[in-house]
Amino acid sequence: MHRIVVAAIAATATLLALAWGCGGDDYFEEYDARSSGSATSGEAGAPVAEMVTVDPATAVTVKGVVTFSGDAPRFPPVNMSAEPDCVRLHGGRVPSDRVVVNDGKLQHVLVWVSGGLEGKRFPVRTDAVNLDQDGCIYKPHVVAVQMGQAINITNSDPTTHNVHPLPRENREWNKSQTSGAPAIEYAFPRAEMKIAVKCNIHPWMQAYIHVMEHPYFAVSGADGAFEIGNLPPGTYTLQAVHEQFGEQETQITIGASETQEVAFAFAR
Amino acid sequence: MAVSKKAATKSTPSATNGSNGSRQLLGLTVDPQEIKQKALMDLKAIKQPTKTEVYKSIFRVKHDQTARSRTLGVLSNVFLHLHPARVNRDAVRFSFTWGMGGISFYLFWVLTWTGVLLMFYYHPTKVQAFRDILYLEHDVPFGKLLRNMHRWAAHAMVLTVQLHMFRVFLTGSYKKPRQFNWSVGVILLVLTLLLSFTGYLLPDDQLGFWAVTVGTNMARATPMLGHEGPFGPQFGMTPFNDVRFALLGGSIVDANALLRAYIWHCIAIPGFAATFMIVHFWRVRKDGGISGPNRIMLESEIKPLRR
Amino acid sequence: MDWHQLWTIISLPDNIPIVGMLFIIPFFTWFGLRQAFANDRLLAKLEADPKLARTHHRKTQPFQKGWARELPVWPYLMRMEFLAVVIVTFILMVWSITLDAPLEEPANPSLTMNPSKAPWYFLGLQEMLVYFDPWIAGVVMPTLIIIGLIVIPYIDENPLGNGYYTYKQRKFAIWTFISGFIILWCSMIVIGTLIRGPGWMWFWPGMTWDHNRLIFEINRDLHEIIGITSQPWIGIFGGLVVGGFVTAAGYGCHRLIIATEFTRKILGRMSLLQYAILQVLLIIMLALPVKILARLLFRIKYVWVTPWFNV
Amino acid sequence: MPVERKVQPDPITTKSYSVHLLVSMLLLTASLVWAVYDEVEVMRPYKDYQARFRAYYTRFLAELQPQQAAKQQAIRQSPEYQELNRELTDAEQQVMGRIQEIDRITGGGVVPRMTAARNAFQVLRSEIDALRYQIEVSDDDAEKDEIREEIEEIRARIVEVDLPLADGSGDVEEREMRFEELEQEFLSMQQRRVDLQAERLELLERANELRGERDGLMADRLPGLGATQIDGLLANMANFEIGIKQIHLLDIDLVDRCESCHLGIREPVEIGPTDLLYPVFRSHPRPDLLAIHDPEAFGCSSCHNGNGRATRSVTKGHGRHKFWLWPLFYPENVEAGCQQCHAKEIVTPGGETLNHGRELYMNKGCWGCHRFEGFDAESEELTAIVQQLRNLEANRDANAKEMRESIELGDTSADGATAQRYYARAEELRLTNSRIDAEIHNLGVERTNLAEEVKKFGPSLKEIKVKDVKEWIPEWIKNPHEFRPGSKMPVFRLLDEEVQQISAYLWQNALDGDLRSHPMGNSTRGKELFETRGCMGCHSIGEGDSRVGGTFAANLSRVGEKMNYDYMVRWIHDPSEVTPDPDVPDELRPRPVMPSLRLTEAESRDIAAYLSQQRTDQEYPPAPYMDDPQMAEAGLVAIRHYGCAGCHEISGLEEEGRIGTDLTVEGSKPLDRLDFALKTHEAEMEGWHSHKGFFERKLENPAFFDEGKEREHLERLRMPNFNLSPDEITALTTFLLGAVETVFPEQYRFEPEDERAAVQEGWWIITRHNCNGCHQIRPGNVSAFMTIPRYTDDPDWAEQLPPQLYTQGARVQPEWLSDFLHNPALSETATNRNGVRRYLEARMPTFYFSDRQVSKLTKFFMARDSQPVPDLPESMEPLTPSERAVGRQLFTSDAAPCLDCHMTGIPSQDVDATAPNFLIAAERLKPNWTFRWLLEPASIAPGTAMPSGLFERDGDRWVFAGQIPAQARNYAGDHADLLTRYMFQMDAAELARLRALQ
Repeated sequence: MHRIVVAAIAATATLLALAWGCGGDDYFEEYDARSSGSATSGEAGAPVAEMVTVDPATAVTVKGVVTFSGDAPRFPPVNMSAEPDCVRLHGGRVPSDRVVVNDGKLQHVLVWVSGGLEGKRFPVRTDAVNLDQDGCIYKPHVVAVQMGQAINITNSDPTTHNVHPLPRENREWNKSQTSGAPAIEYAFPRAEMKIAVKCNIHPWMQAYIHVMEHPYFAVSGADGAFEIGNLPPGTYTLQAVHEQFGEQETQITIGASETQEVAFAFAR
Repeated sequence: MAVSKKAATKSTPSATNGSNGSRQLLGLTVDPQEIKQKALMDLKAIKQPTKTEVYKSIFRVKHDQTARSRTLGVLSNVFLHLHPARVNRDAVRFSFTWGMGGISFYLFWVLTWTGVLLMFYYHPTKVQAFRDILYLEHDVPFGKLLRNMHRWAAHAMVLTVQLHMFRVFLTGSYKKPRQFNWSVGVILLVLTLLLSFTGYLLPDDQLGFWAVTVGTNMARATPMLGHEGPFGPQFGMTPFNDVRFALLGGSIVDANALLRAYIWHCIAIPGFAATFMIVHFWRVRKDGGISGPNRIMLESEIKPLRR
Repeated sequence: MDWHQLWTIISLPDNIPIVGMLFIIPFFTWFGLRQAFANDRLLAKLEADPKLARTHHRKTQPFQKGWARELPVWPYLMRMEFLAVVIVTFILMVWSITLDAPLEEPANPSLTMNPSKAPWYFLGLQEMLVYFDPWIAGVVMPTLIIIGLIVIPYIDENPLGNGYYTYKQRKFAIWTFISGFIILWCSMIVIGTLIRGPGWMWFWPGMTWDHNRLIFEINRDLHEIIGITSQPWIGIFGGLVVGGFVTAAGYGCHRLIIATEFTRKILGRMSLLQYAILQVLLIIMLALPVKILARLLFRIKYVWVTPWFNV
Repeated sequence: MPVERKVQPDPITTKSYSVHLLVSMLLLTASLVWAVYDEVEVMRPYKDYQARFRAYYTRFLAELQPQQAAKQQAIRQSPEYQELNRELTDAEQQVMGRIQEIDRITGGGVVPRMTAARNAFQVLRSEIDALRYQIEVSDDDAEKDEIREEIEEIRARIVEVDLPLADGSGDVEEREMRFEELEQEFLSMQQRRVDLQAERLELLERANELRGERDGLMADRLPGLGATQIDGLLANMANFEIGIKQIHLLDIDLVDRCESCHLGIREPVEIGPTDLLYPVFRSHPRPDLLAIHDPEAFGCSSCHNGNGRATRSVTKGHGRHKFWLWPLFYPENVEAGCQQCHAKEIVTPGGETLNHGRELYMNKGCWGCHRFEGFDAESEELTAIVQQLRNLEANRDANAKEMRESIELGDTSADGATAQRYYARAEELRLTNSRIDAEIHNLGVERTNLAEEVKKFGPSLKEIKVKDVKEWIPEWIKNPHEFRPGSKMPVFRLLDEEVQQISAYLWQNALDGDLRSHPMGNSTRGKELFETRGCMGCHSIGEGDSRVGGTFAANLSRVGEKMNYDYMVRWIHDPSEVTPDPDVPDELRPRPVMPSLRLTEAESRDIAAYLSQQRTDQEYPPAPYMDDPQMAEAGLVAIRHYGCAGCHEISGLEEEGRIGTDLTVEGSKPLDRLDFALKTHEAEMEGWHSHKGFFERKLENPAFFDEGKEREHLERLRMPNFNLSPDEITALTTFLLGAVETVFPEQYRFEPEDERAAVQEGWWIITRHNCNGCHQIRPGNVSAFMTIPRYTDDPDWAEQLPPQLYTQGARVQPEWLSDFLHNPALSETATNRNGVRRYLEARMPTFYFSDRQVSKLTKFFMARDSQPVPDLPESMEPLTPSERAVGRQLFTSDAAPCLDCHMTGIPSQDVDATAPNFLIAAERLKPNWTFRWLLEPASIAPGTAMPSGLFERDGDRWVFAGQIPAQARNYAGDHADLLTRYMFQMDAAELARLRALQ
């Protein structure tokens, strides 16, 4: 009789083993095992950027001049004949603003920190940047803003313009602005380089807006000078971008409270 | 008859008593003493439940240790209706019987019950059959268990019946006087296989469908009765009138085959099997219990054959 | 070796009985024969000692004087039955909880399963289909099996071994039954389950069931091998061969039947009809392995070809 | 044995089985407990899911609630909200006194009085009603009269009633009233109550309006749910009951319990994949799709597959096991499910992967070898129509015969009545035949149309003798992707000798023809034209990363190596001009897919010159075998074998059928029918023994399932290699997985019969002709033009992009559109121009559309914008002279200098124009669209040069936003409407006046 009980138990054990072989699946256990395995193997999601406050005591400044050597390409003067109102505003021919070189100094070059600030967020600049339509020309020709920072677009002309930015990543819009109408205030929510702005009524009008992730950028002035301040000390990549001449990069390392001079030289 | 007459005469005085009491009640005179006495009697009865008429009617009377009452005990015991009062000692020994006959019967009983329960949830139609099995698997409380038990008990029964037969053969139990019961046993084996086979088709899945197709395709080749069998064509057999057509109710395994399998499986074959089982068990009793009683016999003791 | 394939076959819930059979049948064969041999020893003792034989209780082993020859059903039988029921129920419960009855795709007459197999207990017959035409394997054989089983008590004229295990007294019967039950019935089932794969081809355990497997196998009729090409000579030749087999097998069986003095004595008790039935059944049973071997070893398809049937 | 042994106790009678019994009973009990546990827990894993969901979701909501509350608070603080709130309070304050009074009168007076009157009245009425019934059933007139009297008595009976006063004072008056009076009292009180309620509503109207406005402001500004709504969700979670959550669709008996575990799917809050720790709880990632396919109506598994009924385990529920025929789609293929119902479309909005797959099927030419319902439907329709025509003609002949016989029978019949019957029959048949004639005519037109539409996928190879460089042909056939990476011509597994044989056959069976010889053009100008005229909407130049242009047609980087210059000129100039084929009549000549850009011959020469320069200096070995007739003979066998004629016109193989399997329901083909060959076992072991696994591997390497096979060359798998990218493979796999025999009844399928059918059909033409190459037709579409650097980098060129067609149907009139599609130049003479936007360098080409296709396309655009076809023009009020003056002023005002951008017809001015001429507005545009366009162009065509904000709202009209010109200041009408009307009534003279005013 023992044998039978033993046989029954053995049979049970066999069946249990079979059952285990055919096994059920526990979703939660499996998922935990899988995700804990993958978590160590690599950070898949981008980490949330940390908000940085810059200590003014150690903040550094980068400044310099953008120079240009060689023959600047000559663009034909702007032809405003289609709009007599515009012609009237100028006393003769209007030079193109695509390349502006004054005594070997290059204007309208964006200089920005392209490397070294990854994973950091900075407070949005509160000052508004102006972009004026004056004399049927955008002034200034190149504007740089931080994302979320407002741009004030004004019309100082006696004629109607329409403001039509052509971004690739931001939302595109097109608004007409009559003479003397209130300023259009707009903040681009996404970082994007080289957003062209057009006036469809006056096809010669063109400006570029650079929208940056952080506040460390500058556009060279008529004297080619630029200055980026309030930067935490560290090692950075600095990039200079010009509409016609492309990009240049340089590495800098700045210690606390220093001011460093950087020069960019474009040539043709 | 005699007993009931006696009971009737006994009850007469109490009945008159009762009618007396009720007359008093109609007169709205209540005798608290009598009611109390009656209540006490009821209480006493409750304290000894085995003495109540209700108990006695269900469990029969407890008998005194006399020969007569013992006979009554045997006659009234449900288990002893299935078994004799005493059996050969080998019939109790597991190593001798292997218990396979009894287990087969028990499995048949399990199959009947699970089968009946399954019938509540199953429709033998092409549209519903498969769906009903899914329904059993996923919806019916204990449905999966029910179906599994039915299937595994069926498989087990095929095995135990064969083993039972093996044992009967090894102990030579088919010999005189049990020849006929062996034949009944063989028929029961066939019925067991047919029961299992007809059940195979019922889930209407690929497994059952092709098993039944393969199985019934053999019927095509029945000599003289199948359209592919020897002399079948000569007897005018075609796929539409031969024995396979009769089995499937069509020339392919389809809705009719399903219905036929169902009816064979649930009604006809179990009925036959039960009938033959009754014969089988009855013969076991009549043939002197299971084969154990026979003494071992020496070659030298063979008696000459008398014809 | 692809043991995964073997595991796939074995672990198929529907194949559990076959796997069980692989263990249970040998166990019970051993279990029964062990008792038979024990009884045989007792028989030998009694035969050697006629005096003891006269006084002996004649109960099978183990039995001792003084023990009751009969026992009350209650409680001794009932408790055993109860225990059996409880254990069977338990096994059945565990089996049913852990293993699911198979349910495959809905039946689709246009999509043939490969291999499409009958229920496991019919796989022996399905395996026979390889060697015989369906009318033999599917109809004649099963009928003969049933008839053969039914007539066993009526042709077994051996009065010994009635109701107790013994080998010595029933060698012939036991050998015949075991070869029929275990070799022809059970092993065919095992082959049909474990060995036969797609296309009903022979796959050894450990071989992958490859649906694309091709094997070169040309089975020829016996008359083709001999070189007879036209009816009725083919039919006549086949008839002669079959007749020859029947004669030879009948002769062989007869030699077995009269092998010992005891068997001759039993033969003496048999009527002519009993002997004839016994011979027919034995010859047909013998025909099975002969045909199987002829097919497997000599690639013979049919022995006897006639316009109406082939054997 | 002499030694007497001691009798041992009987083992059966003495042995106790208590332990055995105990153990086995315990085991049995344990198994019963196990069975219950199995049933209650193991079989119902969703309980665990639900318990977790309740916990996680409650926590999630509890965290979300204060955030949303804070946002709501911030909005409440906003001045607009405050202002509205204050107004609301004021409005409520104002009426509060009267409201309270009404409530008091109603509750304290009118209603109690009404109830009291009604109760008394009802008692009498029931009595009367019962008596009336007795009258109705009585047979005795005398008795009836008696009862009537009784009723009158009741009516006259005076009842004492306690009636509360109606002024709400609570006082009660005692009255004696009769039946009619009671009824009167009851009705009057009822009316009084209604009146009071109406007054109450009226009083509160303003407040309710304000409340709506205030709540609307909140809803408008608040992203996500409000705090109260979240509280509601939290309450739901608190009362959450664990149990099966199921959707049951009765008509198809679909039971989906997916939501028993995927509990967050339909939550109104967006739940990200890990918001509740486990992705299983996320909300549906495409709520937009869910919104139009309500799960209560469609279930889950109808789109996603899987076993919706199963709740036992993930494997069972997702149906990812061998025996479930509809396993859950993997995420990358999820759009396959769309085809259950959207099987007739080539573009299903929202199913981008699926659409990509269909587009690939179309534009990689899969249908050349594999039939798929819907693709190349034209040739099937054509066959059907030809058959139909044959049947009709047979009918007509039979009718004619019967007619003659009837007349004959009539002529010879004995009596007039019979004759008349025969004649009538003859007459009926004559009429039937005339109807059949009409039908035959219509089918004939249809057949002509279809014959024009049917075209094979690849170029005709009858032309190669005049078109291609002879020696180049075998190199190309051998490996097209080596010469032109990514070419649509796939790489066949050819033996070298087969390549030679095929080349020989093609060469020797090509047409001979004369080409006009052309002088070499100016390649610099050609380059400019090539890049701007529109060639690059379909064609590309440059390989690898420097590749520019569309992928629809061939990459032309090395076209100079293969094609004859003269042929190129002819082809560019007029693609429909082909070498005459003596075997094919003109009307059956296949029309090219390549449209005509209506270039002048000089321009064509320039472009051809440029393209001829697109070459490397590869040398091709001479191929003398191409002239060997024996080779050609062998080539025919190979061409047949590889099914070249499935995609190309080849002489002698015009009637060749497709060699591949029909893939229309490939996704529901039983898995066993997909030939995994020697990979079967590997697939099973590695878990890709599925349709998905098969399709992906087959597409990646069509010879994959041949691997390891020992086969004759011609017995091997024939499918060539397309070198598809992983994305393309996923897209095609998705498409094929979803290519199933649908299990859904008709009402589920998207097979509309209204204008949406026109949209479905239109997309087929659009995809086939690559309209997307130049136009954006759906938002988010990126046309090939938009990827060309010139157009992306230079804002001036950005304005040169071909127009968007988002609202084309609303914009233009169908008749005009149909004309335009037939001839985009809109002129029979000045064909070398655009009809509308003449300032665009890119040109709308002339496609070889059949009339049927033009009509389908027109209907497509109209249907997409729910425009009626035919279009009944709106009546337009004529302008009064003063209105005309105002219009003129507005038109030319400094603030809206329309003519600065719009064409005026003066060539010098039109050079700078960026918008169409007003003169065609009236026949082209629809006024209501124009009106909307003026107000907000950006919402109709994002990125348009037309500025927004020209008008501002003033009361219920729009007025000009800039300096309003003097005359317009007194104009009281709507300025935008005026301008529209002005524009639609403009003629050349008016335009000239405007120009003068400018």
